[in-house]
Amino acid sequence: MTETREPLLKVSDLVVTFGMGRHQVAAVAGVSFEIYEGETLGLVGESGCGKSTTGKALMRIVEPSSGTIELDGTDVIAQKGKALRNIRTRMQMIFQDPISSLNPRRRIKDIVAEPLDCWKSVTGDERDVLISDLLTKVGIDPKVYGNRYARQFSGGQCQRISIARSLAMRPKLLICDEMVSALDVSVQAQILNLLEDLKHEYGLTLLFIAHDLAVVKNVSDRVAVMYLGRICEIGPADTLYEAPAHPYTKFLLGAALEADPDSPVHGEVLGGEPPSPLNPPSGCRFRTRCPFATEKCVEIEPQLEEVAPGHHVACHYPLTISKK
Amino acid sequence: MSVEQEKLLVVKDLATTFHTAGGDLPAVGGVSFDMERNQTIGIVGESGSGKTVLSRTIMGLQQRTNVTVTGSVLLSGFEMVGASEDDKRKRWGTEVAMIFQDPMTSLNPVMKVGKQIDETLRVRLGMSKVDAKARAIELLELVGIPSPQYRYDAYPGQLSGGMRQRVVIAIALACSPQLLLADEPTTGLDVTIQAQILNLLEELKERLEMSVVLVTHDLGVVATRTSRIIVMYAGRIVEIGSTREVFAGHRMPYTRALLESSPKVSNASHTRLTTIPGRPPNLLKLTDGCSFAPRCSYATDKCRVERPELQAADEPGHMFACWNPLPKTRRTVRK
Amino acid sequence: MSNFPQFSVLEEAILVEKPEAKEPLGILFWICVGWIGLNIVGALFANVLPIENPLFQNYSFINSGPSLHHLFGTDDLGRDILARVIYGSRVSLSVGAGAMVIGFGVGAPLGMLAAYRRGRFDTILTNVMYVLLAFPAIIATIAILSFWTPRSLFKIIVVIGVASIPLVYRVIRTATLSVATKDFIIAAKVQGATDRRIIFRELTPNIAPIAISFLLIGVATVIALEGALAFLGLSVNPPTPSWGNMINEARTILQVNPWLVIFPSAALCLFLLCLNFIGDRLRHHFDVTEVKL
Amino acid sequence: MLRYVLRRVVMLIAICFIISVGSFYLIHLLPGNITTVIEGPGASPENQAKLYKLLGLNKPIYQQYFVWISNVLRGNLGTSFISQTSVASTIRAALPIDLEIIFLSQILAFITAIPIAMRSARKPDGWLDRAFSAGSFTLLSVPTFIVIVLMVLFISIKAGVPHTGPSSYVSFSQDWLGNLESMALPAIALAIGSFVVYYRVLRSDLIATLQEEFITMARSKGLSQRRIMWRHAFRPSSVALLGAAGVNIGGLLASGFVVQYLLNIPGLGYTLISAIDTSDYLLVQGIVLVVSVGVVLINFIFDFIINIVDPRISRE
Repeated sequence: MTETREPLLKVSDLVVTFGMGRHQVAAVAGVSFEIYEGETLGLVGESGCGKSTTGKALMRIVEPSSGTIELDGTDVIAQKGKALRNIRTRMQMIFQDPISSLNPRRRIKDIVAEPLDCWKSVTGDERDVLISDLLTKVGIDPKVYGNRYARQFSGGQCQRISIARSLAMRPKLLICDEMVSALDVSVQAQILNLLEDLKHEYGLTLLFIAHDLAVVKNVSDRVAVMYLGRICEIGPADTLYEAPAHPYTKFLLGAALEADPDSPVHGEVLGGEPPSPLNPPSGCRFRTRCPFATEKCVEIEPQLEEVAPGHHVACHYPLTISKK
Repeated sequence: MSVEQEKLLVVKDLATTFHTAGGDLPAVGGVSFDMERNQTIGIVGESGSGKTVLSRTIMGLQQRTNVTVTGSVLLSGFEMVGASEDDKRKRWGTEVAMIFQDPMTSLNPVMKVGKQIDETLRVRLGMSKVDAKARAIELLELVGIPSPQYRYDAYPGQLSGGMRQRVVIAIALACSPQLLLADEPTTGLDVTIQAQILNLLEELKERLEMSVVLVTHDLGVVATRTSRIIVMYAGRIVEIGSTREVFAGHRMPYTRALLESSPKVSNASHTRLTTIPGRPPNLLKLTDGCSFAPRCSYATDKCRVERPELQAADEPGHMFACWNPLPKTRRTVRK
Repeated sequence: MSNFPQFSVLEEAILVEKPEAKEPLGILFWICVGWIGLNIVGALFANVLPIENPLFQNYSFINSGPSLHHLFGTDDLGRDILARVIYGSRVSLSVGAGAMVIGFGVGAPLGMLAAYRRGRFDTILTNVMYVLLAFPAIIATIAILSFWTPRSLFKIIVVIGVASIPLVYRVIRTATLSVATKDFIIAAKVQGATDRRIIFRELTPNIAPIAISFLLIGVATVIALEGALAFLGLSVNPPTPSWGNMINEARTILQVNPWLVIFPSAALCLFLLCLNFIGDRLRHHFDVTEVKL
Repeated sequence: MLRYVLRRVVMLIAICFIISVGSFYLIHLLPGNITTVIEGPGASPENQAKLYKLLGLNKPIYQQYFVWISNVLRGNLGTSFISQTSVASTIRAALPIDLEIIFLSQILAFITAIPIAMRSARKPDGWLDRAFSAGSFTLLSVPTFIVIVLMVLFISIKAGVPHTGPSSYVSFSQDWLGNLESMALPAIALAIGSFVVYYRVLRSDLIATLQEEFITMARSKGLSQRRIMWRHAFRPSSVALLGAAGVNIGGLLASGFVVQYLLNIPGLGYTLISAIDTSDYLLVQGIVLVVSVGVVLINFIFDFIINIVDPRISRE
């Protein structure tokens, strides 16, 4: 359905390594995906799978070791100095920890105005109007709260301020890195709804990184599942959740807890723990925990292959699509 | 009286107040409930609801300075509130034990994990060094730690989060307590590890014939693993009942808000979430009325001035605190 | 990721509508500030104050105790102790201020840059500083001052100042590191802020409280060190008075005239106490968690 | 662990090398002709030649260093041209006095600071804690050289306690009891300075440790207060204490110098200051070298102990 459109963001073979020599870890080991204009791609996985590093590498906050990132036809990796700072304003990022992402010693209207002040794009009264407008949009009264310091706000409010700041330069792509995981359920719902509203109003494209499967499904059009630095499955949200093709996705969904006493009693629980990224398994990275693994999985690393329209999976033995 | 003695835990009018620089902070206010043996109950609430403080007060673990505890906690007939540290200490570990939220900080970082287990065995049960070590290795095996002989000599920093939480469980179970208080035992763990730990707890509960109090913010954790649920808001119980009844026949608007505002895997993507405005109240500035009234769409003037007490619903054991409860229809959670 | 910032019950409850919950500075703080101010004024304007010439020897008043005429008494050469204590503060103050100007002037920018930039620059510099830090600075100071003759105020300031650079570097680097890894620094980068802007707008205001309280404690340490050096006869040469060398000169006539020890000692200790107290209060006030030194 | 120790040993060697270069170069800070400055203008030509040979002064400076360091490594620190005794033997005679003062003062400081800090931390803001916190904060601002002068003034002179005043030093081999008496004041003066530091560091670290979840965990296991304090809280906090003690050692030596200087105790400090006064530069150089290397070695040992106490550190 999206094949005819040009992707807004195109990532191919992205690799990010940390450390040196024997301690070298490939946190992201060859990740490719595309995000089309106006859609939300969810990136889900457990801790240490490299989902956050992928997000940071897109912004060049961590330097990718290899691979290409193309935003709207511009090569992000080739940018340097001012051009790099400039391209960063076309994508924005919201962080996990709402408190630490705002400077505690600045007033919130200055925090929201920071990008404008950096670029001197809007100044004077126009700037003030824009800031008030942005704060109002995210549900914070600029007259009452504009002059307060960031440390006086609760987690949910801080996240609203972060959103306002990220929208100031009218970016095309918004990367949300675990942005609701530190919030209470009732506040989380408010923020998620706000994000959906703003996405339509500002015509945003979203990369939504989270560990919570239910949250990711709620906001995403398509979902990519990561395991140990690689994408193991990517596809439309509803189909992927309905009929996961990768065994890991299936176990992940099986482990997700539904707030419903009538929900089916949990099937098989995935045993063991993810291996160390210092020393990833040969072949398929999931084979050490996979009940279906064979010799082939040890030897050959599976590549992403299309199993249904727009649904790709990296597994030698994808689960049958017909199975519910 | 004799009925109460049979019960494992009877909590009556329990209140915990912290005396802070900003004034008195009623973290738990007037909580009453009781618990049978071999039962698992869940305590659910958002941050600031008092669920963690409640579990620590039941255990009697709060520090002595700047805290006032009133009411009563009868643990197998023994009054924990106001008991001396020595009397409480005799019951800690053997009658009631606790698992903490963050396995990163709840183990002593400079002590081998094996030593942390057999310390309990030696001090509390008077075991010899050799016996204690053998038992500690058994316990490590019981909680599903691979190659326990080898792990016995590991420091907490050398284990993953899931493994550490297993060690914490092993320590808690060392003196076979009758009641296990688990305070957010899986928050901070990955989904697949969380499932492992919850299954382990359930299995051990059956095997060792314990009772478990599962304290959590996540309704998914308690939905299928508890027989009763307590919903807390601003330090008070707002609804209590059998798990099924609380999920399907809840009467308190807050319970509904909590259930409906969390996204569900079974819902289609882009399902609009139902939200309640605002956030949990400042405990330093509580009013006389219902604490939830400022966020509640059913609130009336009465709600704002008079606090509702728990009242019985139709099903025995199901109670709620609300002046304008939701109608008595049975809602189906699943569509 | 696995470590969610979980707020404890108490914190979240108070966090909501948190007022400017700063610990008040208290009246003692301002008394200390006043005392330090008084000392600085005294040192600056010693020439115009109605006190005697500290070098003037009045042989008719030798080793006299405190009196109306000589408030603190006189020493064995009949010099006015009050005048000598006030003039003596000049040495302590200039060493304290001068050495810290050097220490912070070099150490602080290097520490900030290293922690912000990271990479090879940080690795090399930190290792060099680590080696220098292992070097016993006090012994080195004594050694250099004993060889680098003739001794002058300038040399003392330079030696102590340079010796303090590695320590200042480490404190500032640690402090910067704790701020530079916060998300708001990354957020500023993401908005396209220049490094300059991040350093001045985001980093500096957050490090300043730590730096200021450490600076005050540093000044106190340096003044105490200069006192000890003067006591050992390794600071400015007599007859120029300094608190340390006054105590040194008095030690041989302790029995005869204890006032000669008591007044400069009291002046020095009170000054140090005030500095330490101000530094300590500021740290509490800005809620700076103790940076491990 | 092994890797960590190896790394530290390499570091240690590097630091000792830098110290030796620094000590060597000290002589060149002196203005004018080195032999004249060291031996005075009236030095005999053969003495001058001897010094020339010892310092290798006719060679380029890096070669001079090698001449000098090879002598030093063989234990030859030169001969003082003032007392005509070898620098090494003078140091050997003085060093035990410094070690004794430091040893005594540290024992005193630890056996007072640890129990008081433990009690303080158990009830922060209790009367004991308030008293000691305020007291230690005040003492923090009293330098050792003032402490010792005041002690001499009030204890030896005003109260007239015997064997405590200046020049009352008795050597250990002569009369061990008298030696201890004459060492009492210096040891106590240094102990006060160390106590203040150790008490404050241990107290604040203990208070932080006692807030940790693993302490609550230990309580919930039903362990006694005593066991929790010593087994669970003290060990992690002792890392901070040992760290403070390691950092403190340089200052401690310098304070020892001050004390010896005032009381005329013939330790390294007294010898050093007299040598500076008499311009006996070879002796000064020798003492500086020995003391610096000693401080670095002690720091190394402390690092090693800290590693054993806290296994997290070597794992980084």
